[in-house]
Amino acid sequence: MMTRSEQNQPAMEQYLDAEGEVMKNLPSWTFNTETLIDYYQSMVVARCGDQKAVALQRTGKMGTYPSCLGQEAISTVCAALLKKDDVLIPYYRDLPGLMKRGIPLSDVLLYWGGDERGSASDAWGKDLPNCVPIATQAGHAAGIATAIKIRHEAGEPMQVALCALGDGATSKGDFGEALNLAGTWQLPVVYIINNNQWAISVPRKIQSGAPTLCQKGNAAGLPSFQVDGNDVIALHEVISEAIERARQGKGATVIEAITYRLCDHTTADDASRYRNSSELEEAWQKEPVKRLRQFLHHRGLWDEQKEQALKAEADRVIEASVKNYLNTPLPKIEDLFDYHYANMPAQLVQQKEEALLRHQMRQGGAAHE
Amino acid sequence: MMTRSEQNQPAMEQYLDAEGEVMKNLPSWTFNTETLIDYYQSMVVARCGDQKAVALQRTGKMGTYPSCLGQEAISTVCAALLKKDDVLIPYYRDLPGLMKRGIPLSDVLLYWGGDERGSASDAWGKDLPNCVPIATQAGHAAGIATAIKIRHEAGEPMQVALCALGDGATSKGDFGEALNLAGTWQLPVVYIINNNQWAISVPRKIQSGAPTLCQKGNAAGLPSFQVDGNDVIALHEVISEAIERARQGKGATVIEAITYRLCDHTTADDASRYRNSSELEEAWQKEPVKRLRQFLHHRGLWDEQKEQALKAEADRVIEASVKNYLNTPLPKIEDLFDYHYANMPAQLVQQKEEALLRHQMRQGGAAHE
Amino acid sequence: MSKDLTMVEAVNLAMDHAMAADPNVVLLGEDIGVNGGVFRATQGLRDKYGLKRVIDTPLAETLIAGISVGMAAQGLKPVAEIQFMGFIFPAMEQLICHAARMRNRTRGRLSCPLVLRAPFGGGIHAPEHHSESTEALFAHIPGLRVVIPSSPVRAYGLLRAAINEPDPVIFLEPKRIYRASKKAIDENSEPLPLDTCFTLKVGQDVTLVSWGASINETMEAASLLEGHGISAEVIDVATIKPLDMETILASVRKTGRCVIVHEACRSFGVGAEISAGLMERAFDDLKSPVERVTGFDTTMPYYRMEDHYLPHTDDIVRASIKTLAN
Amino acid sequence: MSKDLTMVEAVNLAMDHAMAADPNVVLLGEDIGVNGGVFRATQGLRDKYGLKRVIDTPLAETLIAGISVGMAAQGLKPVAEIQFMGFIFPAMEQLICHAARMRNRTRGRLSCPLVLRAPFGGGIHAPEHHSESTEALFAHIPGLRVVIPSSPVRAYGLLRAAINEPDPVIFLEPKRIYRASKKAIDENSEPLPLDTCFTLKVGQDVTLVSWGASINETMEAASLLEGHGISAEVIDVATIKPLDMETILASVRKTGRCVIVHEACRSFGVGAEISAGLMERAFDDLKSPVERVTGFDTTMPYYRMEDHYLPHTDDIVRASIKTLAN
Ligand SMILES: Cc1ncc(C[n+]2csc(CCOP(=O)(O)OP(=O)(O)O)c2C)c(N)n1
Ligand SMILES: Cc1ncc(C[n+]2csc(CCOP(=O)(O)OP(=O)(O)O)c2C)c(N)n1
Ligand SMILES: [Mg+2]
Ligand SMILES: [Mg+2]
Repeated sequence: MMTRSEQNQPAMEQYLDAEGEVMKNLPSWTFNTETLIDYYQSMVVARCGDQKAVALQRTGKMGTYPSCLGQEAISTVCAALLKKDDVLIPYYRDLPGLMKRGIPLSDVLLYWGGDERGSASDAWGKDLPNCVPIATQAGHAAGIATAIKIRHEAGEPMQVALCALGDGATSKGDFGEALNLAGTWQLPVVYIINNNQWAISVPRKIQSGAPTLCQKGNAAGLPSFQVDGNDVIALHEVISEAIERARQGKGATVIEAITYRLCDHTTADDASRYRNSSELEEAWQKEPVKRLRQFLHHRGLWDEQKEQALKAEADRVIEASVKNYLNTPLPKIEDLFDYHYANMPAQLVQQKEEALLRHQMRQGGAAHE
Repeated sequence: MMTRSEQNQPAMEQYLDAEGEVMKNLPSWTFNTETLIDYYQSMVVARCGDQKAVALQRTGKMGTYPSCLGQEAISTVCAALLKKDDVLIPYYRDLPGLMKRGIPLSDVLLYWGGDERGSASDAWGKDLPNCVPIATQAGHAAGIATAIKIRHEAGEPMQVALCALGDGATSKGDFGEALNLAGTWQLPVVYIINNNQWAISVPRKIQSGAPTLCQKGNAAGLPSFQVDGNDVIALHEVISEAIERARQGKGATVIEAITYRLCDHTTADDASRYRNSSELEEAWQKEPVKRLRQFLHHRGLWDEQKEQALKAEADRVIEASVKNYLNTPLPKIEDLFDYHYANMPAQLVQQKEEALLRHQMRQGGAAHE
Repeated sequence: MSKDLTMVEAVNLAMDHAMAADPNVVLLGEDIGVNGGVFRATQGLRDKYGLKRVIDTPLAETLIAGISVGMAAQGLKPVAEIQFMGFIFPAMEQLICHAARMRNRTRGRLSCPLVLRAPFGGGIHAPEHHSESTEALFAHIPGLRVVIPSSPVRAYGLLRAAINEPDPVIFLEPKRIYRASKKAIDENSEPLPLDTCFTLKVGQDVTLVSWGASINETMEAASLLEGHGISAEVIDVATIKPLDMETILASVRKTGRCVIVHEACRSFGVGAEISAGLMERAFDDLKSPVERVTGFDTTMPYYRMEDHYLPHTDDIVRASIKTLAN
Repeated sequence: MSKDLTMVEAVNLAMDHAMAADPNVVLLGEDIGVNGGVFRATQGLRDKYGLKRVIDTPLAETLIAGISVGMAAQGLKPVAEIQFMGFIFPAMEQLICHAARMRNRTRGRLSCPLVLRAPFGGGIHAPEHHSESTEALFAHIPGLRVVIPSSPVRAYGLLRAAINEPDPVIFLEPKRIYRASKKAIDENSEPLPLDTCFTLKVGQDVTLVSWGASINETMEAASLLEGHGISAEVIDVATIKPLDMETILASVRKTGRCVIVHEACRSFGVGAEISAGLMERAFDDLKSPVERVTGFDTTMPYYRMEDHYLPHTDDIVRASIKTLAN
């Protein structure tokens, strides 16, 4: 029947195969090798930082932590392509992007170490902090893009909002509502779905009956692309085009980046309960860091010596950050109260005193003096 | 770029043009004229009932009421094609469908007259009552379809859930979440979007940037159709196919029925504030009742005499229902309390006594004896 | 210069003045543009300030709250309308998890100066879900403010203050009294404080505490009590969160008696907190237990019976007299 | 035969027995299938009852609540898990507008026998949004029941009762004590009543009222008080809504003193309702004002500081001694 709304399957954009071999003509920017080397270095540093974070958790020095192992390419490329004044609306596996944005690793460790100050430093600019309630940040991104658009129409330069989320997040109504708005108002926003095939224990295929997740963008009349999320060249192409479109006032884009969660969901999870190891092994073959290293090797742009130097540098940077994190003194008890309102209500002033008193009593060890 | 997910525009299914002229070969069921005459009669009775409801509101005998003027075809055909044991999940403009399902008009009047008993009678079967919070019923429909599917897999006959909603409702996250589930679990449910071009004062084009609303189904991998919602033949074709698909265990369908809200949003609204009259006049040319009457006329199946007889019969039925409604005594004060819990909490028992006491005091006119 | 305005007109004027004063103030919501809002609260503002500052949104309350958070985090001051309070629930995740926390979570780096307006309460024979009073749900959330005016003058002054406020405010408008009376509002009125109750009538024998539309019945009860030689003090709480217990305490320490009146259902309502606060801090001054005159612990009934649900003047009078028996 | 079980094992056993007893009981939620739930509450049940009765849903809490309402309206008994209470807010519209109203709205023609389970509360050094206690928000909603167990035995008995209950129940599981201790649970245990508090310790001098994980500190406080020659009665409220004030009243009429303990922030919390209820019905018996020992009116801090937010045993002891000063 002709009335049926049909869906063409998009082909996944890809330039490098799993071995880092070139699959088709490369875009010209890749011949200026700096960008690719920078991507590689950033990804390696991020992976080291990520593994350190896992180690801190394992040794009782940090709380539950969601590793980004395997997703470094997506996060790195997104952050690299944004300008300083653009706004990143990250999700919890965006450690690589945050670092690329110039946010110290120690901030991220502090956050997962249970300290609000991890989202507080100036380095964050106007970027949003981590967002735990899944997909709620999709609405924030649309709102940020709305603010940008309103101000642009009043004469300010156009900025772009870029919002990351997972495959599971695409099932939550917030995401659909935000896409619908982005399409209706032609907002300068890019939504990037980190499709790592799993939402904790729920595999992609029981998360949605849609053959691709990017086609959720079609529901909102948005251009939507699928890209190999482990291929920095393909990512760069698709994401930069989307950012450019947004910056030119041509509206929003939905990108589905295909990747794989090479780790447990978080350090509190044990993926072997629900995922078989052969799938994991296969995914390791396609991972982004090795792929880019091999490409750079082939091109003669990278060697073992450079690798060693990079690792050493990464360790140095990370150790400094970890030290910073571990040496951060506890917040003050007052901090529990001082940041809720610009104008603190009388009640809260009283409760702050109560909290300090409680604490003193406990310090004194006396329960009822 | 090949990676872009492209959307083919569906063509709107249509058999009769605005004048009731046949546009293409009619399906064979239309040659058995009973169904079409029945549709016509039901639509006329529904329209009379609807106009009576508006009149009751205007004369202070009923509360705010949302007329279904112009949407009679969709609601009528949906209800007619469901079997008794199927489940209708209606929206607030489904008066024609409710009547078709055998629910007395007086029930519907009671509901809008501010009386819970309007959704209580056995005539409702397992159908859901009216749903005011927009799009929330989309989740119920998915849940009902889940229940049906679970029981079908345990050996019971397959039933179908059919859920109606408006164009505005497609923007709410609930709808997207429900479609996603319907696609993932292949649920026996049909979603029918009554696209009447307006959500109160918000026109279709600022409700969504998507060229069609049925393509929201594609986001969930669902077959999706657009149909002329003022053409009973096209509706019958598309809806019966969808119901059949669901009944055979082949999953869900999304249908966008194009129609027009010929009335104010509700009796509390004044559409002339935001909608120009030329659009309204144009829409009147396409309305479903006249269209079907002209078709039946052309075929020699209807004449002025039959029309008179039908109107008289409609008036009779409606008057009886209105009388019924107007003569329904007030609920008891106890009713405020008696239906919240199967096992009434002690507190509520106490409060019920308090309410009765309050009432007695007031009746006695004495505030503080 | 002053104008006589109804409450809904005062709400409109407050937004008008706020928009004139600050280009960052942006209105959004369903049907607030051409249609001017289903209660006409935004009437004329789109023509005056343009559709970039008076924005009709798609039908999605989660989204309305979510984009407001995003806009506010970028320094705009969104004033969002939820068409009826009965439709505010999809916004709760955004309000609780983000609006209320953005400042605290970032130690002040980002903040969330949004106002969410919603008409609320019963008594206008509205359809199902159009008459709820669930202010208690928001009052429990740290980081929010909850404000409820009870007159045109307070609607104007409190809404101006809410829009000025650097933190999120839930602004609930008792629609039953949207057009109940006109009051003179000065063109140069100042914002009213968001941290104090208003004493509407001074009295000696019993303190009547209420807010929103019920202030009407409460004031009526106070004059009836006057006829019985009982002098009632009437307090309009106005700002539900943070609660100004000091004003209430001072009054109850004087009168020794208190009746709390609200439309919302009784259990776990705002009245409970006020009563508990009096218990804790005015125990020795209380001559008689604090009474609550409220809606019942039932769903707001459909309109034929809503009158049996809502507290009436005579209920307040009776409860007041009861407190005086001790 | 009886087995020693932790609370989370007792929860598991209750669902197991309920599923065995009634084919209409169906579990649904995120990660409850193969993974057995992030806290393992549904472990083994998918293997035992199949994936048609233990259903992994997409990541969508509004949907989980919405389909549960639909399933329940068709006569199934959905038992849905919300992974953490911090993620329950998208479900509120469905809970408030539908689950709580289906029976009333249809005068009993349809009903909504669902159970929504969610682990809640702080104290396990969890990430942001994983430690909230917002039971008060649900307690205010007519038509719902809110139940909180504080031991393996009560977890089993109350969850069985919740699943049997013909109306919607919010069942909140204090995850801090999910594995705190093992208790013997009889294979043939009966459901426990959903309308009574449990008196865990009889005493004469002061009534301590709490629920959930805080019962631990409350019991500890009671034994410390014993050491000071003070005999405390301890009441586990267990069913927060509907609230069994009778048991609490009887105790406070005896002791004349009451301390309420809860983790949730103080203002507009469940403690307020209990205090207000005592005000109204035990005024003359109270020797001293009812005290509340609670979390502060702040967002639950990230884990480094959560200990400063949570009420401690010594706070309860101090508050109890304070009530005895009068
Ligand atoms: C609203 C909400 N529901 C549930 C959770 C618990 N939760 C945390 S991560 C997660 C899975 C997310 O999957 P996906 O979106 O694919 O992202 P991924 O973790 O795979 O990167 C869940 C269910 C949450 N954080 N928020
Ligand atoms: C969640 C929610 N938000 C807002 C409303 C108020 N409201 C009632 S009908 C309506 C417009 C609905 O438009 P549409 O879905 O197109 O249906 P139509 O009325 O046009 O048939 C709105 C905004 C509501 N009932 N529920
Ligand atoms: Mg994932
Ligand atoms: Mg419409």
